Amino acid sequence: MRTEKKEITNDMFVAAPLDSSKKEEISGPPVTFWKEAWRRLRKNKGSYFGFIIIIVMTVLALGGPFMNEYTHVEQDLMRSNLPPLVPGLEWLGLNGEDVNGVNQYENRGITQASWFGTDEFGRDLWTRVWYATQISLFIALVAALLDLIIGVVYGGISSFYGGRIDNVMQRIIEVLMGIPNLVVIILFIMILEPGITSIILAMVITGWVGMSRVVRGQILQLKGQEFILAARNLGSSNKKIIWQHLIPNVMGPIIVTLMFTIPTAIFFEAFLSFIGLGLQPPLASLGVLIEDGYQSMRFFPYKLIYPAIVISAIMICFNVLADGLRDALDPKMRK
Amino acid sequence: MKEKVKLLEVKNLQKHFKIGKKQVLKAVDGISFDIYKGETLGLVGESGCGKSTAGRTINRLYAATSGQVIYNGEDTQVKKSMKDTKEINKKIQMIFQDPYSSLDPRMTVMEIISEGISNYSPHMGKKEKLTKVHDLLELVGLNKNHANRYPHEFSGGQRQRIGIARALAVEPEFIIADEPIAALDVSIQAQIVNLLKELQLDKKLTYLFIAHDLSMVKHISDRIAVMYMGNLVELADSGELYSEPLHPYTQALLSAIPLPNPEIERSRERIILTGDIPDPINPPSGCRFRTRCPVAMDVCAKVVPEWQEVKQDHFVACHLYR
Amino acid sequence: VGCNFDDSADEVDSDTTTEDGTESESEGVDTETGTEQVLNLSENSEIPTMDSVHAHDGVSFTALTNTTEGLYRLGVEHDAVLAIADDHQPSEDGLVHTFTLRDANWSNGEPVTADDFVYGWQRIFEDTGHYANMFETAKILNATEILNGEKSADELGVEAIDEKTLEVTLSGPNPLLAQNLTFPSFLPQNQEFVESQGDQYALEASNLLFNGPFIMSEWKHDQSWQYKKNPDYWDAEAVKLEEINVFVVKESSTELNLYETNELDRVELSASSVDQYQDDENFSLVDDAEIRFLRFNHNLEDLGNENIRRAIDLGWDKVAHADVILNNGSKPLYGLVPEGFSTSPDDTDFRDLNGAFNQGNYEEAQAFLDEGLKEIGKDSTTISIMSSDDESMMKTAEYLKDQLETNLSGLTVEINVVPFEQRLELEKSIEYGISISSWGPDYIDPMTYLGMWVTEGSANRMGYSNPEFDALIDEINNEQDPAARYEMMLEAEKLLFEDAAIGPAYQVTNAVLQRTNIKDLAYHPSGAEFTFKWAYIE
Amino acid sequence: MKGYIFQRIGYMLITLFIVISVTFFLVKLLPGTPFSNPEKLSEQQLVLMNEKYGLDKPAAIQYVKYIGNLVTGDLGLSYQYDGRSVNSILSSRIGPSALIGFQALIIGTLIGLILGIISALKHNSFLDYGSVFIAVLGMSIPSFVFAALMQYYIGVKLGWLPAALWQGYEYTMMPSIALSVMVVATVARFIRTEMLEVLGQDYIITAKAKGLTESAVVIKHVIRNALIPVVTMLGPLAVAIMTGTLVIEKIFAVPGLGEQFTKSVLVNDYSVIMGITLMYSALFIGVVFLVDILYGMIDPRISLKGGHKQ
Amino acid sequence: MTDNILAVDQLHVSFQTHEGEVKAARGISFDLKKGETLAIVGESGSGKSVAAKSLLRVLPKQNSIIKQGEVLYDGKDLLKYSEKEMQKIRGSEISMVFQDPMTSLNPTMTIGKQIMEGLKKHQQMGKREALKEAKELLRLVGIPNAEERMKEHPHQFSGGMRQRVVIAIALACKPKVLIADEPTTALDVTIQAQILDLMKDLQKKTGTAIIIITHDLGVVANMAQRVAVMYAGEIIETGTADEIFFEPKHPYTWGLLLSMPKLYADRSVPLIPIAGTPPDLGQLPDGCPFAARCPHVMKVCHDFTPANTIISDTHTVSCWLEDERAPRVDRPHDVGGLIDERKSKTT
Ligand SMILES: Nc1ncnc2c1ncn2[C@@H]1O[C@H](COP(=O)(O)OP(=O)(O)OP(=O)(O)O)[C@@H](O)[C@H]1O
Ligand SMILES: Nc1ncnc2c1ncn2[C@@H]1O[C@H](COP(=O)(O)OP(=O)(O)OP(=O)(O)O)[C@@H](O)[C@H]1O
Ligand SMILES: [Mg+2]
Ligand SMILES: [Mg+2]
Repeated sequence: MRTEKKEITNDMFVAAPLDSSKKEEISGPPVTFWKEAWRRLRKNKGSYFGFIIIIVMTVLALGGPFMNEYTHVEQDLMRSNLPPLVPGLEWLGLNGEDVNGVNQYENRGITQASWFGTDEFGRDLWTRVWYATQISLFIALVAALLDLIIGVVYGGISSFYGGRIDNVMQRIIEVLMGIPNLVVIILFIMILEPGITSIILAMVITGWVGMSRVVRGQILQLKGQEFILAARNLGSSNKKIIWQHLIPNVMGPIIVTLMFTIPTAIFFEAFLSFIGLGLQPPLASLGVLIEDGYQSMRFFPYKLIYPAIVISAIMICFNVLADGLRDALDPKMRK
Repeated sequence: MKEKVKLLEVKNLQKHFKIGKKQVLKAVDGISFDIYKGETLGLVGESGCGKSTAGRTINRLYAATSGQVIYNGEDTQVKKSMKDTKEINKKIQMIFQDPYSSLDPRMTVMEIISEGISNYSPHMGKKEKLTKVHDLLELVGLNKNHANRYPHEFSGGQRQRIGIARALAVEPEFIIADEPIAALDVSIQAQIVNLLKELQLDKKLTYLFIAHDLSMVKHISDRIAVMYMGNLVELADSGELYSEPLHPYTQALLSAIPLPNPEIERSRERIILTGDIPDPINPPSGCRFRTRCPVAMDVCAKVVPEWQEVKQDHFVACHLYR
Repeated sequence: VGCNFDDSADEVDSDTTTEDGTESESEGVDTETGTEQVLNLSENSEIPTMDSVHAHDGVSFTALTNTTEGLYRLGVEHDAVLAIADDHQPSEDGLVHTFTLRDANWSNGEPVTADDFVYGWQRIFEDTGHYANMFETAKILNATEILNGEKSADELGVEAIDEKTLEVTLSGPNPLLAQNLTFPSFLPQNQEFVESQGDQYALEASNLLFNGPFIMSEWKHDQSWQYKKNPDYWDAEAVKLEEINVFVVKESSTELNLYETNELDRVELSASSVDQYQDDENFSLVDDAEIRFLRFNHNLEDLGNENIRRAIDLGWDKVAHADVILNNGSKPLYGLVPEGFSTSPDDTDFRDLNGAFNQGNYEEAQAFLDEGLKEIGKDSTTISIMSSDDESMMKTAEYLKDQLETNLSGLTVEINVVPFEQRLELEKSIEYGISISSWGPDYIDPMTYLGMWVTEGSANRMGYSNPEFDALIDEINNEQDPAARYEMMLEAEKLLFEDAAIGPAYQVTNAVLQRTNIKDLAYHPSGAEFTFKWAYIE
Repeated sequence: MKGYIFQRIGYMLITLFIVISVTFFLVKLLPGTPFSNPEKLSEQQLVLMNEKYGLDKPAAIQYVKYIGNLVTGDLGLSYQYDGRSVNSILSSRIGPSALIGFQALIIGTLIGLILGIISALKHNSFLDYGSVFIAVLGMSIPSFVFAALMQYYIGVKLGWLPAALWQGYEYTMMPSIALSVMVVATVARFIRTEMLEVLGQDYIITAKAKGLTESAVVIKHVIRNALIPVVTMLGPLAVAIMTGTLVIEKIFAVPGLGEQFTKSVLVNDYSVIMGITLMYSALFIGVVFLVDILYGMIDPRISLKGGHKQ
Repeated sequence: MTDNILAVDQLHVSFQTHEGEVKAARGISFDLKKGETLAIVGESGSGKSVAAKSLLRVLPKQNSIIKQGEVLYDGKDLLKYSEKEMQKIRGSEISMVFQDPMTSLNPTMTIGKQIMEGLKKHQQMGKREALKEAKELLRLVGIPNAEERMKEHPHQFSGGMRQRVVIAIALACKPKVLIADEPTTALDVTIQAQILDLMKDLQKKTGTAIIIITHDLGVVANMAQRVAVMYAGEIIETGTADEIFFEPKHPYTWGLLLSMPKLYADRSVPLIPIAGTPPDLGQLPDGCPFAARCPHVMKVCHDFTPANTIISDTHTVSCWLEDERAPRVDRPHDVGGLIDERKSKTT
């Protein structure tokens, strides 16, 4: 079929030169592990979509509060409890009408629209939702990073040195795991007084254990791999082995774990807000907004809906992204 | 016959692993042999018999439980200054079995090969290093511009060559090759074996070649040692071992190899061993092979057979040859 | 360990309550009108204790006063009405009061005697009851000394003359005695029964004795409790309700849902639900006597300055705060004694008589602030507002911060939210800038608000001290003539505001959904929250 | 096996002891005292109260005394509920929590299993995407939002189930369902991954090559092997449920442990905090222990003999 | 042709992957006679397992497609069978043994149950009957103490024993065809010898036809009467064992033979490896897939797929060298060296 164009001619039956060097050639530019993983991630539509949404959300969290003239603290009781109004999107229900169908903007003669509506203080919810997202992300990110640092150091030391050190360190972890983290977190928040720092610290107190276990498991596995033996054999110091071989190779699972920790932390913060251990006003996280919205969800559903959508979207996206990353970074998937 | 100079002496080497609290796995349990300069010593045995452990212990990747490894007249197992340790480390290099796990997936070929160079000659310039890596790549039949690629871009045989280049980078005298071809296809195995042989001539290398594929071992080795459950059972010149195997295990092993020749196979009488390799944690008493040995005697269960030179350069551990 | 729903318990919501039970014959149906005389309510906490000696909160007080009766009880109009006491005779000098008890029985058939009162009252001191200070307030002889450990409990000024005659001696004349005696701390206890129960006393419905209009027929801890009409009550005729069920529900939105599914007959609305229900026929605003105000820490350099305090008091929009933020009918407060709480002997409201203090515009406020700052030699100052983690208080704090910072230049505000317990702790030790505080009356007289501000008073908690004020309070306490006393109380409040000692915020009103057919359900500003005795369903 | 169990129980007791000790001193660090509540308590009274509850003694002595009582099974008296023993509070509260927790676990696991299995068997189909979507959604909506919506729509609008309270069996349904959402999500995702993993194994092809029907392969070979690792999830799930009960109980007015815990922390009811912490830890450690034993029993590859896992 | 129990014709199988279509089998044709042993040899990734699995249709459903071809079993095309009919064939008519005994047994089911499953299904045996039969089978494959060991789980067995169990399972219903996909690759030589011996033994007893897949030419020589050599998804040469070993026609087959060390040959003779690596089945070049590695490559090889040339009744090869226009290329001397070895050998 594909040969139809050409005829088989007699002169084709002569020895063709066999270029042995050509056979070892690899076409295309060198592909680093990360590039390869990135390429695989891009192929996974769900995860890639999640990734894009996370980027968009992050941008909105950082930039959203500046997209209108309101600030997240500025109060204006004249504008209190305005339903969402987006000029041009009235048909979507964003028409400034409350649940009774009264257009509050017309009713009060207000012309300035609030896209997500306003709260009882007349603060613009668009601004507040994104500002809250920023805070939630910040809390989650810092908590996850602290988890990471402690977890990597602890898990790394435990597994790298092994033997008795490992044994003792693992016993300690076992005890830590026996403490219901909820109890510890609540007690710590109470002791440290509610606030960003204490929420983060409280979450980290038990949170790092998971990361350390991941790191330990990975390093134990890596330690048995022949390239580590090879490095030893080539006279590389422990320091070099840790930094050049172990750390880059555990990065994958660490990132995946991190991606799962972030949404969990966001969720936990929301949970803490709900049971009244949240942030100090006027700081607001998504959890605080949802808690607030929950109280008035009957009459002002939009106060609940927007932060709830944002938190759910963040959760979904991080989870999907983490799933995708796990596949993309999985050595089993490599040829 | 060329002059034999002992490069490495292994004396009663033992390596025991602790399993759990009480149990001990005697992976290598007192093996002794010499390796001469420029030769290839093949080490064969079934999976789990302790070949890799022996290799790694000789290379001090594992600390020996007891015994000596004398390299060029120096005992490598005793504590030494950093400098001396480095010096010996440099001279003994290793090639690994699994071409996938033996290269760090996060490093370029350049980084992998130059790792040893920068450890042992930290002052070497960048350019110099690059030339050296390029030379090495060409030496093992790869391309210069492979240097900035990552392991996952290569096939198994190519990776194995990268592994060889890495070992050669520090200019060793002695190479322990731990089943370097086991994971490769037949057509590729020959590439690697030929490469190793060429390099040996070129660089005057000495090999300890570990394998379970007897035909390949025979092809590459001057002498062959056969191992069974942590012990050496026989050691002889490779020709002699094949033509005149003494230990019943060696005999069985040889007869078990299927030959790529239907005619021979049709007529061949085989010694088929019954039973499986016993649990290494609770090995049989006396001679460890006795549970599968077709000619086992009463004494085999009681007395551990001695490692003895029954003929010139032919060692065996069996009660049959006392 | 069961699942805690007792199957033998009557189903509350069913229409068939009549078939069940042996305790009451007419079972919930008012024979005249045919309507079920059952009331379903909620509380947001379990009854902390049913021992009148230890009771210290509204839930316990309500449960106690409806099942146990003392000398007096609060009437529908929050007036003191005789209860177990049939007669009350004060002596000439007002120091000795003789009570004659009527024939009433405990639920075990034992008669209620004067000894029961003596026992119950003395036990408060022996057992470190929380509200022993009510005896001080009531001026019962030796109460202060006993509290200070100088005298023993049996020296308290109360004595059983005979089985039905109780003599109470005061340390000074007390025109409010009847009012004070309605407080649950003054309930009787049957010594024999209490002692026979030992540790177990008051832990379960079965470890209790009742002599009031209702008995507690069931107490499922943390979950619900039930009152049934007490057939042996001396005034049983007046009692119309047959059964009252109270459920523990902590979320206000859940309460509302239960109201909508007819499981509750009365709920208090949170601010955000008011808009939805304000046109409902069952909606009403019920005044409370609780006030919210700013406690200023007078020990601080800035807040110790009268001008700065006044500037803060003037510097925010209390009307908008009450109307928009609270949105539940609460009224801005410009004084200390809330509106509708107390009337003078000539029947004018205290608030009307004294008017509003500290009203003005923001320019004036700024002027005061500038003045004050000059006096302390600063151009600006940062104050911190402490609030407990209560929803409405946090909102007040947020609003205040924004208002003060926008309306007054030179003032920066920080918010410090702490758990309720900690707020009290910090208030006691006066470690705060401004604390958003609340105060509910212990008895119905302006003095319950005014008396606390004397120097070193145990409820002062802000370092306020004005000798003139102290002297005036002392005088009030010794004044017998109601009119003169009232005058002095008005004067005392004025003095307080001349000092701008506190910053009143608002007077609490509750937005309530209560089915309209519920009548005469008394909701009291102090002590017990409800009296069910006269309530009925139409 | 016996040796192993004893060793584990030993570890558990040590862990529990450490938990108790740490909490004991943590609790002392809580701001405020248990008695600040009644605003009107005088100094003298406070002194008397502290004396009565032994809070006037140094922490170390209180600790020794507490541990002493604990050994005899006495958890002390509650501060907020005058005179009630912590034992009685716990015993009345554990029932509801356990019931809804247990029901949530059962409902959630069952639905999660079904979703996960369908999703794995119909890999990359719409059923799969649908199940995954439900699972991810279940993990992404805060449980209190979900509970509130359920209460309003199912309880109030539709009136299918009681909106709240704790008056009979039907009252347990909504809290259990609300709580089970997260269980469904977790189990479904986990099962799906495990199933896919198992489906790719050689022994599944071996089973197919025996000529077994598809359903026989799935039931006898796939599900069983995929389910074994699910047991390991019971521990984390129990913890998640514990966290969940805190809000669910509050919303549905269920007289359970979680709800009590927050309250006790807020009012500094030391002895109740301690009691609940003890309870939670014991429960949690117990679950982990049981899971290990169970795992050892249902997975033939693991032997618990000789004091270590092989 | 009538004694063909199995005839595969022009089988094409592809996988849908992220990287595009992988053509794992490209027009495979071979046949199997009753009671004989056919070996399929080839490098890793040449499509041996795919070919075997597609006979039984046990390829992963999600991404594999059998594009065309026929698998005639007893004259009937298995590819046209419904899933239900296929289930009747699997295990009872055709059964399969996989490479890795460690993973091809269900770790959570007792050995006994796993053996009995097939018996119950195909032979409609009751429990007791099946139990007895299973014991018998275990004894047959040389597992002592069968009664006890039936109750054990796979992890309690060594590799060699597991492979025996797998063989017992495969042989349980006395199938007409046994497909063994690298049954000994994961095992040690001494154990391999046991297993191969066992298979031959059983074949003698039951008359089962065997397709053995391997890359070890030694195993081929030991077991097979006929051989098919696979390269890059195609069968490039088939013939009897003697034909393939002593008169191979395809340069790839030469290469395979040359790159193997001869146990009884002089070690100074260097091995002759095949240069380069096999092509990626996702991006196959035009023409002969071996062209890039072939020492005798011609221009035509790069552009045109060689046709199948019939050398003898039993011997076919796909190579342009067999074309009459091609220059004559001698089989490398050393391949014939095998024959010398045959002569020199004594033992
Ligand atoms: N680090 C270790 N800890 C404990 N036991 C080990 C360790 N390394 C090897 N062993 C055990 O020691 C024995 C010998 O192992 P070794 O890897 O040396 O065998 P081998 O002959 O190289 O086998 P193979 O051919 O499979 O590579 C085995 O039973 C193995 O399980
Ligand atoms: N499930 C699958 N999905 C995608 N590609 C597959 C799948 N199974 C096999 N392949 C591809 O098909 C080709 C042939 O694979 P196959 O397993 O048949 O090789 P083989 O000859 O059996 O090799 P080996 O000797 O390694 O077992 C390989 O390139 C492989 O990547
Ligand atoms: Mg090895
Ligand atoms: Mg294969």
